[in-house]
Amino acid sequence: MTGVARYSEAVRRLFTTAPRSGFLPDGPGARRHGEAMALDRAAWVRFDLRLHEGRVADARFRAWGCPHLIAACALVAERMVGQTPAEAVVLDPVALARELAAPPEKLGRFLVLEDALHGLAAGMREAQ
Amino acid sequence: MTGVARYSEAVRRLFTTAPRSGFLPDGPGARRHGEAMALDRAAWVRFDLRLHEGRVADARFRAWGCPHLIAACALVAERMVGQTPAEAVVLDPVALARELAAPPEKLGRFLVLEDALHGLAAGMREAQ
Amino acid sequence: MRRAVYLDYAASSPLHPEVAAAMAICLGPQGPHANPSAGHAEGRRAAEAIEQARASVAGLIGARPESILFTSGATESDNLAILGACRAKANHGGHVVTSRVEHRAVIDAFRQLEREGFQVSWLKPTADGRIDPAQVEAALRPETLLVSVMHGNNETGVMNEVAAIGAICRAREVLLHVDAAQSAGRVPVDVAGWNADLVAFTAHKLGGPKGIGALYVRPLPRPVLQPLQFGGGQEHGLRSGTLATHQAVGFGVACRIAAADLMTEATRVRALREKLWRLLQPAAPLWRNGGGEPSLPGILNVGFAGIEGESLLLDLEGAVCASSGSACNAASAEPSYVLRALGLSDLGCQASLRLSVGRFTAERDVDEAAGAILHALERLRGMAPPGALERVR
Amino acid sequence: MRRAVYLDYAASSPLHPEVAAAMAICLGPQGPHANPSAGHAEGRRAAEAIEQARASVAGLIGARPESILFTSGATESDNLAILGACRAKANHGGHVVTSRVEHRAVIDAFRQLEREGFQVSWLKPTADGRIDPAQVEAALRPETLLVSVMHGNNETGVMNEVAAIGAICRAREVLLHVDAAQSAGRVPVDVAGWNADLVAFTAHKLGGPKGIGALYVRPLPRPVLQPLQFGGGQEHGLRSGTLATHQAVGFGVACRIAAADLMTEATRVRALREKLWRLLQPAAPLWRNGGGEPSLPGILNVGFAGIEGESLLLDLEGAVCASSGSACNAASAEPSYVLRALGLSDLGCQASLRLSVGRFTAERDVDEAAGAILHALERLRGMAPPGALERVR
Ligand SMILES: Cc1ncc(COP(=O)(O)O)c(C=O)c1O
Ligand SMILES: Cc1ncc(COP(=O)(O)O)c(C=O)c1O
Repeated sequence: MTGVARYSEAVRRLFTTAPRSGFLPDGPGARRHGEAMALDRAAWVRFDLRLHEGRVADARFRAWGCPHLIAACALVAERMVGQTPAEAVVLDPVALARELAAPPEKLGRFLVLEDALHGLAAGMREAQ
Repeated sequence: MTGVARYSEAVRRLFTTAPRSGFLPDGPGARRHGEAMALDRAAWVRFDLRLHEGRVADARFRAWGCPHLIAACALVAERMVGQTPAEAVVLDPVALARELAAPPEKLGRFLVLEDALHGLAAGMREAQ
Repeated sequence: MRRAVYLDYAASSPLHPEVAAAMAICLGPQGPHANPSAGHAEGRRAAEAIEQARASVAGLIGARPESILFTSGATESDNLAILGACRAKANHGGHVVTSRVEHRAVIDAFRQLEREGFQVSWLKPTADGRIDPAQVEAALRPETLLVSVMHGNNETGVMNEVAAIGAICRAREVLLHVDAAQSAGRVPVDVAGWNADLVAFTAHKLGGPKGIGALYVRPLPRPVLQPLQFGGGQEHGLRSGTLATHQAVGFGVACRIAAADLMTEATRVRALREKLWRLLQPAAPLWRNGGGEPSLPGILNVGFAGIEGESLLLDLEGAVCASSGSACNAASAEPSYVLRALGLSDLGCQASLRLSVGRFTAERDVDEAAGAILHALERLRGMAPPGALERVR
Repeated sequence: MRRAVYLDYAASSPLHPEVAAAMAICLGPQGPHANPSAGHAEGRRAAEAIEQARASVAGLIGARPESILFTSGATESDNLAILGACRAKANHGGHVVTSRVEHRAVIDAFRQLEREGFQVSWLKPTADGRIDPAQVEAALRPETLLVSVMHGNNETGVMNEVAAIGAICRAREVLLHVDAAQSAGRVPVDVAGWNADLVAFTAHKLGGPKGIGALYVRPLPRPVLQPLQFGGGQEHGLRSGTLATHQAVGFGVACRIAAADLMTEATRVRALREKLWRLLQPAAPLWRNGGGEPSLPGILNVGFAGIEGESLLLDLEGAVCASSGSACNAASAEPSYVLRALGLSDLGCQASLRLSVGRFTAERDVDEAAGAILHALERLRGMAPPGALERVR
């Protein structure tokens, strides 16, 4: 009757390689960021984007939290690139949690990730 | 905190070889016997003696009971031989139990052995 | 020198060499030594070994792995089932049913329930040692919480119709606990077919290591249990304490081996037992305690007129390892309450010997043992006072 | 490929090869396989092996063999001591004392006592994680039945002045139970000097097998215990169930080995731990949880600002096996109640790592582990949002 805590292969790979973590390099276009923090839920997420010609030209994340959260941020940052700003900030946290096989008690952290995207969206709206 | 039930070397030897168990062979002199039974105490003892020239010339025992009882009967029968009838029926059951390292709960059986000797004594008195 | 023939499988079964090998690997330098509760890779390796074992244990009794809870043995399993279910249901009393021929682990758990204010109906076995399902039905009351009946008896080998009892309990929504310590791995056990809510068994009766057992807990509806020991929350919080990886692994292998040839081995063992019974016939007057069918294949309980059991066992020393009464209270000289419940006299109990055969018993062992027993009986009866043969039985 | 450095000795210690060898012999074809309760020669051989082991276990803590009761581990020992002593003394309540930093096996046994109507005084540790004997004294009432305080803490390694607490309890005729699961075999344990009535420990923390533990029960005056499980009457009726010979033998050998070089090994292990702490200094800001003396030699609990423990552990996978919080509830993500009781914030708990070294840890392991940890910290901190280093601590 013991549960064996596990990470999916995707989570391991994304956590270990952490593609698009860190600082956004310079480049043409506008820089935007969105950040959300809920320390009591053990999640703190920040996205940095460069918009160019109506698309996300580059994206970076930084995160403090569990491996599932870090993997999710990496995945979201990866998928943003090439999307329109409107597409980039859309997220179904439940679907993402399912994709990464995150245990249900971690959904709260994915909502923080969603909040960071909302912050990003707000920043982009203001800039328009 | 486990107690390991054990038999002393003497008990093992006397029980295994059971000297003087069985039927008393024929011979000169008078035959006497004494018997005591306490089935609820798991003991049944019988001694058969041949008295000749004022001494126990031969002795046999039969017993139903535990190894300590059988060993005790063998020891008592052995010691009788050569004794006067009066000596032969004297027994200190407590000393005997100690000699054979019998656990205290077995003392009751040694008292049955003593009863058999009393029976023997009674029989010898009657015959006098 | 040849070792004594081991005819005490009902007390404990020798470890299967494959079990020993699997445990040795587990305990060896490359084994999973970490705490199986630890989240790191080494901990998960241990947890995986345990889950694999759990699947094998479950498989033996037709259960799903999630329904198996590891304990330290059938004593703990029985207590957790009985005390755990009753304490969870009622703080101060309630009615429960069991029999007079259960193992002490069950009897004494019920005695504790009595001290805690529960009312116990103690069923008497029929003359052949069985608990009649109709007796169980008659004992049930509207407020009955639990029935506990063993599958196979550890002294006589007599088996109960657990499925019939299970049907009755289910219909009345009363929990059924089955002590299957003697039967699991020796005859088919089908917890679902029984409608059992709780089933206890132990590794060391089926070729596994001592010190690990299992409690099957029915999944739907799942009975609520109050733990016996509280702590780290292992086993869904029902049995806290670091799981012993090597013990679980050994238990698992033993269950897999037992399941693989259950029926052929049961047939072989049963034939050996019957041969032993035949070979002992020259020792008449003798009788068989609880010899009716169905029975566990390996247990033969015989009474020999005119014999005292302790002396018989000592006479057999070096030749045969067997047991008078239950091994669990071999230290006490009290006559077996199981045999007493079958109507035997105290003397008849004292004259009885439990011979139990199992996986590593060969024909030759049975031949040798019978010879040694006949020899010992002759010597002891020859030593007994005249009349003992008639009076002691 | 080199295996990950094992720094989780506080969760479980790898089996000593000599222990494995002794157990393998026991489990092998010539081993004592019979039930140690059986009266026959094979049973006695098993019982003798157990009694020899009991003497070794007793020797480790300065007790007599008769005072040692074998259990399935420290969880059971703690529960038997706490529930057993209190239930035996009072059916419905009474006052008992323990602390907020005990192992779950103790905490949850006391929670059960609360449900059974007992009143529990939960002592708060001092800032350095210790239970002040004066606090214990202040908590005692005329109706206090039992005090339970651990010797060495499993998360921080902080040690309590058990002898001072024992003197207070003795003077007031209150039972003292000590959980020595982390300290037995690692530092000297002297049950008589402590004036302890009950002391729990477990084999797998000191190089023995999982699944066996011991409860020391003071001989004079002997505290009365209500068993947790009832049955065959083994262990003086206090702990029924077939004794596991190979487990006891392994425990015995482990105790003998631990006793043989207790002080030199404690000194070596302590030096390794302090080296590890020095090697981690470049990772400042960092802090030590409960670093004061006296302490268990092998436990280092460090907090790293800006770090989340689960990610740190995954990052270390393949390089270091360690634990965040107590291994026993690694599955739950709740912050450690022990660290919380020391005044740490939830974030500070989450930023903490328990590194525990032991018998088979070499200098090279510590060097390697420190390198891997520094590397992981750098990567994770580099990934964290700006400000995390200040906010998360
Ligand atoms: C029927 C039955 N129940 C329970 C037990 C107890 O098993 P264990 O010794 O593994 O606790 C036994 C064996 O001793 C048994 O035969
Ligand atoms: C202080 C303390 N007490 C009790 C226990 C429980 O020990 P076991 O897992 O052997 O039951 C542990 C270890 O898990 C411990 O560290």
